[in-house]
Amino acid sequence: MTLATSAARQPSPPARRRINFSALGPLLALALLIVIGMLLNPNFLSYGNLTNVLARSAFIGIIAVGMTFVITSGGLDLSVGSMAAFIAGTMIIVMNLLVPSLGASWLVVLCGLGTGLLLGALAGAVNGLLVTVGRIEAFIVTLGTMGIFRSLVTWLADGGTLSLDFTVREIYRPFYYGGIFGVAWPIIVFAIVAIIGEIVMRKTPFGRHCAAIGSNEQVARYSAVRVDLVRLSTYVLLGVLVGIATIMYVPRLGSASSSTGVLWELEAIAAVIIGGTVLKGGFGRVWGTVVGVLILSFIGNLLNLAALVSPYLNGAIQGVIIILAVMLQRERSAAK
Amino acid sequence: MTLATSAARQPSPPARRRINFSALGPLLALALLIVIGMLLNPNFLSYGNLTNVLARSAFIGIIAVGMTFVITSGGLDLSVGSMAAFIAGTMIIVMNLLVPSLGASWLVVLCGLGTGLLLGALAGAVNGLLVTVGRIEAFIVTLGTMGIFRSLVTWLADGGTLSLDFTVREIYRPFYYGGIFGVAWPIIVFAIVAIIGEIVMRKTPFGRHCAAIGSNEQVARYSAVRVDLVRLSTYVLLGVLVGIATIMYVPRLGSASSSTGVLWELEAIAAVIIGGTVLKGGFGRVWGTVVGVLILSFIGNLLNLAALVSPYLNGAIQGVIIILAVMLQRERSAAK
Amino acid sequence: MGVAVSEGRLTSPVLSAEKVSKSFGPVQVLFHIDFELRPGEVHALIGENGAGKSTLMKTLSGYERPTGGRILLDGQEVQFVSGADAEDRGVVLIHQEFNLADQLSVEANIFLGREPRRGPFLDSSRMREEARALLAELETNVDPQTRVMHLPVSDKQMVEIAKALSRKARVLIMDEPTAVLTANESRTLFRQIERLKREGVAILYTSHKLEEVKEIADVVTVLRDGHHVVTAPTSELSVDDMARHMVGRELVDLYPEKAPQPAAETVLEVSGFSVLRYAEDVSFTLKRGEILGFAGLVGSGRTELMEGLVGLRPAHGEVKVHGEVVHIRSPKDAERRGVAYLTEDRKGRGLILNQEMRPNLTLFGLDRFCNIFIDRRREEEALDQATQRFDIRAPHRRIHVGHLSGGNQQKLLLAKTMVVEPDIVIIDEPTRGIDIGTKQQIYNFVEDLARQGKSCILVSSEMAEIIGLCHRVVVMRSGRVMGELSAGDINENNIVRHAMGLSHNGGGRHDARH
Amino acid sequence: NAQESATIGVSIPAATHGWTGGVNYHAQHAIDRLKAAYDNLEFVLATAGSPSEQVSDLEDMMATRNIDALVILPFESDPLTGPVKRVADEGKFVTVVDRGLAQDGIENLYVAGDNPGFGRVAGEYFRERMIDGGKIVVLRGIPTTIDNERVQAFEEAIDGSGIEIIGMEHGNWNRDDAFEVMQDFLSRFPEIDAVWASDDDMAMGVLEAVRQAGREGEMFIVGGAGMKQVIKGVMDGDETIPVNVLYPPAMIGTAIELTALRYVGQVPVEGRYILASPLITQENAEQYYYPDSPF
Ligand SMILES: Nc1ncnc2c1ncn2[C@@H]1O[C@H](COP(=O)(O)OP(=O)(O)OP(=O)(O)O)[C@@H](O)[C@H]1O
Ligand SMILES: Nc1ncnc2c1ncn2[C@@H]1O[C@H](COP(=O)(O)OP(=O)(O)OP(=O)(O)O)[C@@H](O)[C@H]1O
Ligand SMILES: [Mg+2]
Ligand SMILES: [Mg+2]
Repeated sequence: MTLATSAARQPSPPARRRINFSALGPLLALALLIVIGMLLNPNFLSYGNLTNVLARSAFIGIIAVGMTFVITSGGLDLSVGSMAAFIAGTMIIVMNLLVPSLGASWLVVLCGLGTGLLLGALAGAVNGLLVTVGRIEAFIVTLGTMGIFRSLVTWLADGGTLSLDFTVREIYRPFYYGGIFGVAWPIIVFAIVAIIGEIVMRKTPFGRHCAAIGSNEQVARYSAVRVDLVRLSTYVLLGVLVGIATIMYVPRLGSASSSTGVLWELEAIAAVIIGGTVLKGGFGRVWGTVVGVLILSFIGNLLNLAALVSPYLNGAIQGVIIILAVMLQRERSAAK
Repeated sequence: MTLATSAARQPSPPARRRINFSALGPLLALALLIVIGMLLNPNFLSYGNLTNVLARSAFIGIIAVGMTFVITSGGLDLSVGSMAAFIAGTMIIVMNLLVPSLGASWLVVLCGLGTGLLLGALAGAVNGLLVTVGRIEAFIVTLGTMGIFRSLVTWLADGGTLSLDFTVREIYRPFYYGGIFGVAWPIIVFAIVAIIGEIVMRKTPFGRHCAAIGSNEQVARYSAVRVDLVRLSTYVLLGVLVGIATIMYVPRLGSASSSTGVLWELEAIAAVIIGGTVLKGGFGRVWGTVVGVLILSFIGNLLNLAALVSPYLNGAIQGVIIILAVMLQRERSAAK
Repeated sequence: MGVAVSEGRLTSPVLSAEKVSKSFGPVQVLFHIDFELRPGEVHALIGENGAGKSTLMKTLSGYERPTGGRILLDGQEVQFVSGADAEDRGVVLIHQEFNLADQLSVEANIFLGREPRRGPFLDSSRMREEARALLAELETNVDPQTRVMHLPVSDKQMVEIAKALSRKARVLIMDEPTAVLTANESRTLFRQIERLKREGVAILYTSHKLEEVKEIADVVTVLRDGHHVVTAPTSELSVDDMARHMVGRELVDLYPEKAPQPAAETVLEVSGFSVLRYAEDVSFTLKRGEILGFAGLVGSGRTELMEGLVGLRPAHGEVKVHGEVVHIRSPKDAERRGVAYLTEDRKGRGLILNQEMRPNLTLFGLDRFCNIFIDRRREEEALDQATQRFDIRAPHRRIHVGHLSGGNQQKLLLAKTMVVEPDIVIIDEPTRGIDIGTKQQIYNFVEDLARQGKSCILVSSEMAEIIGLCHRVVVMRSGRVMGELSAGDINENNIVRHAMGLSHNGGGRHDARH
Repeated sequence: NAQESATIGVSIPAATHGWTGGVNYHAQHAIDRLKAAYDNLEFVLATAGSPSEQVSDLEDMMATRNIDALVILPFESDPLTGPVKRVADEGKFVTVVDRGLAQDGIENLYVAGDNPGFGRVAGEYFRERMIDGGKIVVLRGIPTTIDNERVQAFEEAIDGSGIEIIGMEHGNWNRDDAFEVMQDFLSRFPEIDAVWASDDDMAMGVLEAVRQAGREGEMFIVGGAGMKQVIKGVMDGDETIPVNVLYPPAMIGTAIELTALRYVGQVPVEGRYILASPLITQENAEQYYYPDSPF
């Protein structure tokens, strides 16, 4: 007694196209920034400047790639900046301690690298365990560990600055300033991390599970996704990436103090959101994050390129551009 | 005919009890802190110390009450600290400008207050409009305006500190330092704001609508809730409350600078979450926020009252206590 | 009536329940249920809304732990740790509520948690192929790449089914799979069920469409108030028997007397109305005391048209309420004009699942419950009235709406819409997932409204509902009105012809079933 | 020679507290003044919120602005040493202000405040004034090397004088923080004879807390850096804040001017200019009072 026939429905094409357009958003904003940069200063696209900007965006960039996974799965990590400072401080202490016995050698640097990665994984695991096993809001957990890591590095440095032994620094220096084929190492590492991140997000079960958990934890759990494990992994992954970022950071400045990495968390999260990842979880894209990081870096660079206004207003211009960049991308997608 | 209709009429005891217990969490943490405080220092519960702690928590407290509404309806506001600094700066400038024409009088102070409230409402409206009409993520909008407000105040102060005219200051001073029946004004205002906030959240359509929007925007829309209007209102409300907080803040030190209100946003959000409001929206309680604010204030007070360890580690202890406080509340509710 | 195990069920049960009980806190939902499921058999579980069907199914498939009794798999006692654990052992459940991650694609959802891999990577091409094949078997045109949130409910249901089929079940449990499907889609599903049955899969199935049960089930088990009532071969039970067992009393005619012919007064006049991308140039009128049906195939744009009318979608055209031209830009405007819309998507758009019944009931038209503050007492009274009037059955009144049984959610949604006492009520698929007894109550309720001089637009894909209730019927196809039927012309044949777009070119081939 | 055009990069910390605010003000003003006076000078001013941002600023100045000279007030010494050295290695003229680099011989010109001196002068004042010893509390700045140097020198200066530091907390060179810390010190200690606030912003916060508690007569407060309000108070013979220790943010202006001289004057200036941290008392306060400065 019901309607017996049903017209064949076609899959709706507009939905598809819409995604593509909104995806173009951040890229468009980036392109616009680059054009403005070129107009402001002919040196903007010079090899030197590009290398500088890309290399320095590598720290936040590497961290933001990890943050993309955490946010996609519905989490958050406010502790990354402090964590980086803490890892940098500990790495320096370990390397300095090893110099007397091992001499200033590659071995010392290697031990430093190991320390960085290990600590990153550990710190990430602490956050992850408190969130998953402890069942505490990620915001609170990482706000807490943010304070803890920051305090620890201040305490380790006795309120001052921890400096890497000068001879070790010379060995370690090429990690930031060197490169191959004229491409600086941080850029290479960032690119590798970003590409792997993008592949993991799109092509592996892990990435898919992150999105599923962020979208609907209950569904993920019902579908045999090991929710806690995946969630824990995102934090550990982020921790390791903070470790890698710190490994690139230490040779740049050769020191760590309580002001190291301040506000990196905000920058990393902002990059992720600008890139189109949803803050509440469920959808994330690594390449968007990369674009977001570049947008933020180029804004800073642009402000140095042309002394347009009082430096006091830099923050305001930055704010306006961030809002505009995202608005641009929203408008485009709304238009479709 | 079924287990239902009659049973439906009595409130079931188990559900009730569970809610009560989880609700007790933050209160318990607060009680514990107070006991520890009493053990550490007999002055902890002295009238003077309590007045100090409560009065200074009033700024964050008043803001956090507004933040509860924003977060409950699924939003976020990172700009409140900068907004407070900007409002404080403008209020001071306005009052100083009026002194020559009006003389140092109550009238000047009143104009200052008006400026504060108006600016707060405006600033909140800017955030709210960008979020609702502009359809930009609240995180991005308020990250942007955070930079903008902060820059503006730095620029207004020419990098330095804006100081209120000394004679006006004397008239204005009782706003922070005065009180009635031995209760300081900031405490009274905070209490009033909190009580009204709690009533609005629980007893008015506005509060209901906030929770509905935060839970499921679609359902709210289909239920004739004017989603954009409500959302906009939460930001304006928060702006006005930031204005009120600033009105209480200015007479305290009589100055504003670029360092005013730094990190207030984080503290306010943390208080809200510690109080049991859900970061992703849908459920909020104002009294929990008040408890959260008090917890945070007492932690800071305790650390100053008892020099337990290296001051470098204060941040770490703070972090641990925050995590423990929330864990306590989660454990209790899980146990039931 | 005791348990009537019939002869002819020779194979031993693959999954069975022994004295299974289930309580949520102090509320007992299932009482000592005995139950057997055999390979190659389609077993239907029927009962009123809230009888415990979904709960029993979840208990059998590991999503809920029984609080008493045992569950046996192949004669061995098992304790499933989780739904996933049960799935690993071949017991798969299709949930009543959708169990899909909205932001993920169809394909990602189908394979979620069991993705085929090639090395460390997802085997995308295989997934795409298999997803396509599964969906093709179900004869849906869903693109595996679309995100689930863009899908209509019936397609979501098909994706759920595809997901379950992909799990290679030995026992397939389906909780009201056909509630949101069209007859055609249901038919495809039944073909799949036949196939699985031949392959020896045991199938447990529930539906409120008793004809359907009669048609495809081999055995029927009836639950009432959490108690086992009867188990019998379908051949031994007529549809009326089933209904009688479910409700515990004799059911009179399903459809009430038609309300008296509407007055001449036109309360709503819509002309040249279009909703962006979904409906074009729609015109119709509604009279006082009239029940106007909207029929059409799924996707014909009825829902969108109605959403456009109440300001939920961008739309343009002329709308007159009580003769006055109005511009309705939001549901609030509509409500002020006395127009209310009841959505077809109760979970996504109708109810806030993590809140209690009271705030849900009063959310729409909350201003009726407050002077300055919300009057809690008045709300509680309204809830009392609503539970009575709509027979909403909840274990206790502070239950989260998400924990209500599907049918009771639907009733609550109806109650919520009626809180504003609209003059013109638009109800979209009001009886989805509603048991036969309650359906009758709802029909009576709608007739009553008409008798009281209210007007009602009924959008429904249940042809019988439209025919049984409506004074007049508008038939839509692809966003356009194809025709209007009144009084004596309202019959299945006419509706189908219009819905298929055959009326203009003088018939042609229509409905092969009749 | 005089007519050659030159670009001078100026890199300073962002205005996040009173003293750096003063630095910003004086830098801006020196630049405005010099630009107006000399057509051939071009300036690039960059403010940084962290050491690593400051390094980025240096990189940008080198890569895109072709600076000829750099005037830098390093955020922190150690992390900036390498990057500044690279600028110097490119043959740029480098002026370092306030915070010395970790390696000697990088800069051409060093205009410095004396951080240990800052703490020592304050300490010596306490020693003189409190001959019989007494109980004091100390508010420290943001945990940094500068702060460590100051506090260490202060502690050394009062060592053996019978002055006891009964409480020491970080006020982060911030008025609000200092206000709250002092409130708590006041409830914690019934007897406080003096406060070393180690910074004028913090001194203002401390003063309010003391006023609120009504204990002005009981203790004196010493800040530092030379904020105009404080100097004014010292001039007027304030009892509660009787003296100040100079640490002038104006040193950045001096450094910029000295650097500019190289391109407009005949005599290139090089070497070390250490600005002492004198004690400002009622007698000499007037010469340190700049009513127009924001600081
Ligand atoms: N998690 C839960 N907590 C409390 N009560 C629950 C929960 N889940 C189900 N119930 C209650 O158990 C009873 C049986 O619900 P169930 O969903 O099994 O009914 P049903 O037979 O499937 O009804 P319908 O036909 O409406 O889907 C209902 O009264 C429901 O409110
Ligand atoms: N092109 C499309 N893209 C995405 N969703 C669509 C598209 N077309 C229709 N839908 C969805 O299909 C569902 C059913 O279509 P619609 O509501 O227009 O038909 P209807 O006549 O109301 O049918 P019914 O209510 O019986 O499902 C709606 O939920 C709608 O959102
Ligand atoms: Mg059910
Ligand atoms: Mg529909």
